[in-house]
Amino acid sequence: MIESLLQNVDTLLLLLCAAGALGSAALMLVLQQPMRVAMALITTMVLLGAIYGLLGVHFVAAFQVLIYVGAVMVFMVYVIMLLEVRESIGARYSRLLVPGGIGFLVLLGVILISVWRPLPSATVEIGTTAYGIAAFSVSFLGEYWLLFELTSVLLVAAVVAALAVIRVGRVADERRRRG
Amino acid sequence: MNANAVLTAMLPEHLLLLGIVVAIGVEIAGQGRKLSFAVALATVAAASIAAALLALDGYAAAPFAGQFSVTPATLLVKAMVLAFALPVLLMSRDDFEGGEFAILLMSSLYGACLMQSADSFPTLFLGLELMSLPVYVLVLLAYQRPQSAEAALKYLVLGGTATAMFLMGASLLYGTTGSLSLGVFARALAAPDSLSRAAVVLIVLAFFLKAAIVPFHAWAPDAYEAASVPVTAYMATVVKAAVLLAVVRLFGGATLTSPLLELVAALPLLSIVWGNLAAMRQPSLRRMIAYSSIAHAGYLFYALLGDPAGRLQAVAFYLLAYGLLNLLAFAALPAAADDRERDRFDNLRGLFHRAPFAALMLGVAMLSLAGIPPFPGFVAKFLIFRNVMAAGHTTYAVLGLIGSYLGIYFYLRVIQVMFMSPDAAVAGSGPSRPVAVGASLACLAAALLLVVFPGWVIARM
Amino acid sequence: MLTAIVLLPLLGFVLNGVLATRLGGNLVGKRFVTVVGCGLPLIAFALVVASLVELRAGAYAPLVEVAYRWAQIGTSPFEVAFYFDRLTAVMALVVTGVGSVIHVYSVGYMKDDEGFGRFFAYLNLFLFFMLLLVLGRSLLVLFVGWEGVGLCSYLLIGFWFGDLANARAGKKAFVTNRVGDAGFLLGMFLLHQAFGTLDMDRINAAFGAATLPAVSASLVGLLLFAGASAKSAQIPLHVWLPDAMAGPTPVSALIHAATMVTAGVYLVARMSGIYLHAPEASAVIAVIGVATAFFAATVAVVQTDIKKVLAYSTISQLGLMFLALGVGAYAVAIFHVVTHAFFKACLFLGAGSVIHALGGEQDVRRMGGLARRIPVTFWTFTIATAAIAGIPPLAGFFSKDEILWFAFASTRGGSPVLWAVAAVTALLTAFYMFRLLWLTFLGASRMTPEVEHHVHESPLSMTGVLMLLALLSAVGGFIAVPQFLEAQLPLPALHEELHRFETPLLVVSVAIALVGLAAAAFLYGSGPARSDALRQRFPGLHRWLASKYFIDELYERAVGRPLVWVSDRVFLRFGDRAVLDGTLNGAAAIGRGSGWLLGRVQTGSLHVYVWLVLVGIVGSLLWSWRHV
Amino acid sequence: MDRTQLLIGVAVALFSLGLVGVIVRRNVLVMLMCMELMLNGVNLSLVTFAQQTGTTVGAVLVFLVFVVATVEIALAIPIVLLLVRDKRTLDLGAYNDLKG
Amino acid sequence: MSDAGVLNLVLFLPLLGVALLVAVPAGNGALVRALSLAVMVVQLALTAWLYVRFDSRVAGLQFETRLPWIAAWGVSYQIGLDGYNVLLVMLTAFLGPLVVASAFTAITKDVKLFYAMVFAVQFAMMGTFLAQDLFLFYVFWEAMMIPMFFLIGIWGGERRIYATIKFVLYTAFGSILMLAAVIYLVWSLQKTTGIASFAFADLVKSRLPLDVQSLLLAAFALSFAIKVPIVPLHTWLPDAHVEAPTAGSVILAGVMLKMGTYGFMKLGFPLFPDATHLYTPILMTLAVVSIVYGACLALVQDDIKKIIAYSSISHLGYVMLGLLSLELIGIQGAVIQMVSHGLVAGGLFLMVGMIYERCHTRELRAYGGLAKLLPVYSVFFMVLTLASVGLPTTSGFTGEFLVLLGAFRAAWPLHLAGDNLPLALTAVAVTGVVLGALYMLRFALGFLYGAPAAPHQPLVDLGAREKAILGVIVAAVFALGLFPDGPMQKTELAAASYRQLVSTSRLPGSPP
Repeated sequence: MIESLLQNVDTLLLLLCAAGALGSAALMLVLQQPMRVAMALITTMVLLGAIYGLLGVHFVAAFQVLIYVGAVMVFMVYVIMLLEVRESIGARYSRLLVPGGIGFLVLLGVILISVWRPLPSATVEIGTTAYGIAAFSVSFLGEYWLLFELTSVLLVAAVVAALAVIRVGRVADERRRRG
Repeated sequence: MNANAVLTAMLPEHLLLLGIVVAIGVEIAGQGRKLSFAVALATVAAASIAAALLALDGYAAAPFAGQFSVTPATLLVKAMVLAFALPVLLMSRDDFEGGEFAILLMSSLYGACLMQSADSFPTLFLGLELMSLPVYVLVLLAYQRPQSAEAALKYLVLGGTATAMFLMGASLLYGTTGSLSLGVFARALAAPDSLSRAAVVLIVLAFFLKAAIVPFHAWAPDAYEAASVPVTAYMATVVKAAVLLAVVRLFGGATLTSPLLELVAALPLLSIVWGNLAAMRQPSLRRMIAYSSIAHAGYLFYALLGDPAGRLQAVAFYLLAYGLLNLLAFAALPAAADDRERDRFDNLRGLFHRAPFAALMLGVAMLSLAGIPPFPGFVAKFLIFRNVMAAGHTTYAVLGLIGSYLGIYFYLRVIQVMFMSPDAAVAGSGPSRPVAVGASLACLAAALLLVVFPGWVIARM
Repeated sequence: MLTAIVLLPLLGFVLNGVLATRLGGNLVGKRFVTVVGCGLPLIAFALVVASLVELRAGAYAPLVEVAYRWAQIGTSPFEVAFYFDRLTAVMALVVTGVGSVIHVYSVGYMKDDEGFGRFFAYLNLFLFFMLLLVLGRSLLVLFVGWEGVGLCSYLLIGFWFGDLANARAGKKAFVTNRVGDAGFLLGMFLLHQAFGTLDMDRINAAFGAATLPAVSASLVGLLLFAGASAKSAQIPLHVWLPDAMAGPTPVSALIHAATMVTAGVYLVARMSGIYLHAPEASAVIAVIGVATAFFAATVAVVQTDIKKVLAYSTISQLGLMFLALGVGAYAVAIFHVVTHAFFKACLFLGAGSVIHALGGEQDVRRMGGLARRIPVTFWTFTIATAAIAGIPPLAGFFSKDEILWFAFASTRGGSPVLWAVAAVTALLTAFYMFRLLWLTFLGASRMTPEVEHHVHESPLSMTGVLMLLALLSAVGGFIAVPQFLEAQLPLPALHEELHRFETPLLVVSVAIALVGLAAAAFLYGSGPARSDALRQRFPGLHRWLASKYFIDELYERAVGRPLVWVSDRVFLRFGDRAVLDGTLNGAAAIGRGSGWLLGRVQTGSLHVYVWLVLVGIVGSLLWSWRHV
Repeated sequence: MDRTQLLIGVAVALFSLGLVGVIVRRNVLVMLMCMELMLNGVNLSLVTFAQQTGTTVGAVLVFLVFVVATVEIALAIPIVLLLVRDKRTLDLGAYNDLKG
Repeated sequence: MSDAGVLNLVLFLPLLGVALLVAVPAGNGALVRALSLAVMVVQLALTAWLYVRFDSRVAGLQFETRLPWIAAWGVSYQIGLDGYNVLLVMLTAFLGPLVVASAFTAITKDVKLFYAMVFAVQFAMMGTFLAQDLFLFYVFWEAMMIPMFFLIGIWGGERRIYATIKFVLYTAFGSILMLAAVIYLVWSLQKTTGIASFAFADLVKSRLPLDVQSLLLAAFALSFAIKVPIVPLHTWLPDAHVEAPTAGSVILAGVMLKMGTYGFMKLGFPLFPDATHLYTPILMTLAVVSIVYGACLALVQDDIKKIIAYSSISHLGYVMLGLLSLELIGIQGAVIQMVSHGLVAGGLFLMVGMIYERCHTRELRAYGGLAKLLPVYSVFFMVLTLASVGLPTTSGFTGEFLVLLGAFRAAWPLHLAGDNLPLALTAVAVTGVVLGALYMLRFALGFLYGAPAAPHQPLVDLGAREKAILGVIVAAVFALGLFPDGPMQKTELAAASYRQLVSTSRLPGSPP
């Protein structure tokens, strides 16, 4: 195994990114401050993006960084900062820490055992893109444009939903003010 | 793919989309909720009728090869699911200010319809999410109490978990076959390797969670209780129907074999028993119905044990009976000043003397849900267990029936409360709801049809 | 015509029962009741006589009359048919004859009773069932009558329903009879199983046939006898009869002396075809009969209630009849039935007259010296007493003597032992009857002044009847019943070598009667002193007899209380409540409890919910490895 | 072990970590982030398999997952705000009014 | 209208009655009562007409109607009269008006709902008897439970909720397993013979191995035995009877308990003859146990309704005994005993109801000397008591006598062949005659005799309505006791066919 790594530095990078992603993911469970957890998550996401890049699906990597880190996590961080002031540092873990931990180990073991043995042997070629952004876009807008359309419907619904929640909050506030 | 097919095949979906757009327009124009309510009603009715007509016309097409296809059966199913939404709308009329309800309902229905004709995992996935996401919000819409938010969060988190499980399973399938078409799943059912099995199991469990099968049921009671009555009705009927029908579509023509067989038999059986037992002590109708719906999900999944040819018929008929009577119950539920107090059994005591009609409707609903003849629930249950037994799973059938026996008590308890208990010092009763009453009458008529001509209905499914 | 005989009393019942009771609002008065109640039985009597004439005209070929078909199941018909032959004739005459006169007597006896109409309705109903019993061709019809008379007995014993004791007595009578009926039913079933019919003539014929049927005659015989012994108050089912005296005296006379209680005798005689082939059963009957006779007589010796004495004497006499049946002398038994009907009816009615005169007093210790006050009653009573005691040439003498003789010499199980016991019984009979006579009518008066004040002789309707019956008791012995029945119920053959004993035994039995008379005279002729002294001498024996051998107490302890205890403690409290309902409620509790438990799982914490999901996933995945 | 196994292993691990994170962490926001982590795991496996099988549909699904994940957060955050406004805390343990 | 049409009318008339009731204004109690009575009387008249038209020489169905209902499974709406059900249908129709009339003064709360429920239960019971299709039968069989649940639960006594829930859950448990058996039976019929049908006529074509037959019969028997009820499945009965309103008790004792025995006769035994032979010793023993056990319990009850309730258990034990004897006489006796018990127990419950209306207590101790206080009442009561005791000339005797005779006739040959159990059981059953007298006369003793005592005095004796009700019943009791031939002719062929069906083996491979 070692020499195979030495043969291919990309593999080493892949390993490092994977390890890093895992590590920071694990950190998410132990860190106290939500902000730090967010940072760990962002790290994981970035490293995953790197992996995608190494695998050659650069556009996915790009979207990973843009949407997740750029949009979602920024939003999240913003909320955290918004609420952090109110948030008293409460207990870190729920009562189910031990059962959860055990469950985690068993689950991981079980899935890995189920997955690894029969995994198709053909190994992923790094860097050799199966298809470029162009091919992808063509197929996405060609073969799969239905999905594209549906996504838009989904987003519309999501927007309305989000607005609805906001409105509900406002109504609730008014009601509270009225007592 | 020709535009004509796209237009016709997706007609119900298109109509819904149109409705959504119009409703949004109305909303932006600030034309009050009455209008959006009318729009939604018209849209859903139109969509349902369109689907039904197409189905009767025997229309079948696959406008998006491998993604989306319709057959008369799927159209009929869509018609049914959409029809369920009509009473929900009718009874919602007095509960919501603002038009979001209509929009969210329609988009959720869009997803529900989409699931029924999905041919690939991405489509199915989108349908699932499109159906679920609005419901998370619907739960806390008409926000009466902080608990609604709590329930919504619980529902959302568990729903998200289900999504993740579903995707993980799909991706594993994808890895073994390199394809994401639904057919893969049916083929993988019999696969000997643990990878495919893991994939299949994860997907099935995701649907278990959506349909609230023990031990993935925990969200249901809280969500049902905290949601306002129409939304509870929606979750109990439309959502459940959509999920189950999608599952039937997913399983396709495959017969279950061990080990999946036991999985699909044992967990539903467990939820039959669990739901029926836990329902006994519930203080309010909604929470009780939640547990009863857990049990009913069990019966519905039982249908998968039967011969593939009969599955859709059994599930569809069962959903018809179950949905109609659930809607009947919720529509008949008398109004109260406070949504929370509306369905507490303490307030339903002696209801027969205050509101005989409502009491009788609820009584009929309860008896039918209990599966006592001559009410439609019985024929439906009979159909399912008949298939199970015909497939040779006698033991499971008997156990399931015994489990269903446990359910009789708590339904009767409702009747006992309404008819045989001393009248309650009733809180301020709300305005009379003619529209809702109309809805319940419609459901009653439909149920009556099922009682008198079950054969006719079954023959058409 | 036979049908008419049966239906006439029924008509009377309906008329009186509807019109003369509260049911119909007392539409008619006592006169109507009297006419209907007494008239119809008399007409029935006339019809019986007419039937007898017809029978005779037909050279005694039995008359059969089918009323209607009760049921037809498969190949076995159940018909309501009436059958009239010599035996029937005798019984029917007694029933309608004695029955009618007792009706007449009742008119006077009951005239002040508010339930006058009801009483006559019941009496007519009784006659109806009794005639059904006697005239019925098949055991089924007989059984209907059998149960029916039991019912009437029940109703009439409890006639004065204000007093719970009467009702208890009635219930006791009914239930005791039911015990016998159970055996009776089994016997009927066995016969029907064997012959496919219940017609008694057919069954007798079948047993008479050359090839014996494949059913044990003794078994059938014993089962039927179980019924008979209950109806005729034989050990061990005799307990009801003494209590039955709670009813009005005419009832005691008619039902519990003259007619109903002899139904058992009639049944055995009627089914003699079976008993001829059932020596074991016959032996049992003989022994039980004689034992009952002796036992009852001993008890009667110490009774102080005038009706109780008569009741036990009835039991004793019935015992003698069964003795006769047991030794195959069926005709003789019937003969004794007839004579007994005469003098025992007379005695009871006389006793009734006494009670009537004393305004309800029944205890002989508070009587005495009535002879001069109510002479008619006294003389008739005396005649009847002499008759039952067996003083020649009165009726009782002939029948009883024949019974003794056949008990001694019959080839069908007669034996000196039986004779000896029977003889002692006869002695006791004579003794206690004369004792009764003395205590009641002779000696000094022991009545309370106010009772004494209005002692009066009964009206003619009663005394007339008494005189008629006294006459019959006197001359009834000359009615040659055995000879009349000979053709149908031949007397058993006798042991040749015993013929020489006939005359001596005759003398002995006369002597016995006189000894009894003498003993009674000696003990009671001059005040109570001697009898009291005797009682002091044997207190234990007296208690033993006075309390009827404690048999009632025995039954109560051995049957009554255990039954109730088991039903209440074992079946109801333990079985029903503890075990069965306990299980149910337990199951229900488990259901509710588990419901509560499952509710507890729903903690409301999202962590738990997701953890459940995790567990579900792990479990399912593990399961999915099954035969990979 | 080849790279597929490695990457799938990582994907599964992320999925599991996310799931268990939802169970063990009290802070609502952390919990939401853990849900994101699950989806990231899914994405990784999808991409890996897409590469391995040389098909695009996997990648397409990845995009849909992006969208849905975003939407989920976009809906979850306002709900959480509602809760916080009412409960004055982010501690999930406090949100258990509905039970039984 | 054709006779078949009339039969359908008879069946659906009660539903029509419900519709009419809905139309009547709730306040108008008098109109409601009159209407209900009228409907019931019409039903009785039509039924009587059919009873007369019923040809006792024809074996099998008469006035049959058969329409496809759920064609896909071979379920059809098939009703008709045959020897099995003709008497019971007559009985049901006969009791209908009496039940309605008996409630005129007793029921003052929710009158409309009450009569609607009475109609509903009447409809369901009629349907159960008339149904010739297993699915239809099951539907009616279960549906019967619901109105009963209301009748007891709304108009019952203090512990009515407990009683009615117990009743429903008890009976429902039986029917659930029966449902499983039904499904399995029909499916296996389809599998083996290719016939997809629920019609009784087709079901007897089934060929099942012994073990399957045993299981299915067990399921059916459980359901039927609970309804009968056979000890030890009887504990729901006393509670239900005690708490139910008079009308409920009458319906329950008069008709519903016969459902169980009817089910055994029409379905349970004929469908699974081999299993029946296997079970006969057990079932017969239980039947006799019921006779004795019920009698013993009736002996120690202080609640007059419970006395009658337990006596019902005892009397229906005879029915089972007769059915199991497989002897024509016994079977006929069983049928008559069913009807007789319907009349007698129904009548007794009516009388208890009447006294309860006057005194508002069911404690036997509270009463005494009613013969003086209520002479007319006492006469009727005595007649019914004696009928219950099985005194000749009453219907009770006809039933008991024939049953016992049949049982004995069947048992004796077995005894000769060395199997003594049936004979022993028959003997024990005969002792039931004694116990019967014991408890009923104890009842009468405490009730009618002794010093006059009643919680509410002065008491008014029976009115015209009550006299009419009881008079009709008493007349029927005597008619059935004195002239049972006519009715039995109508059932004779059915009894024969039942016997024939149960005595022919139907294992796989046995000739059709």
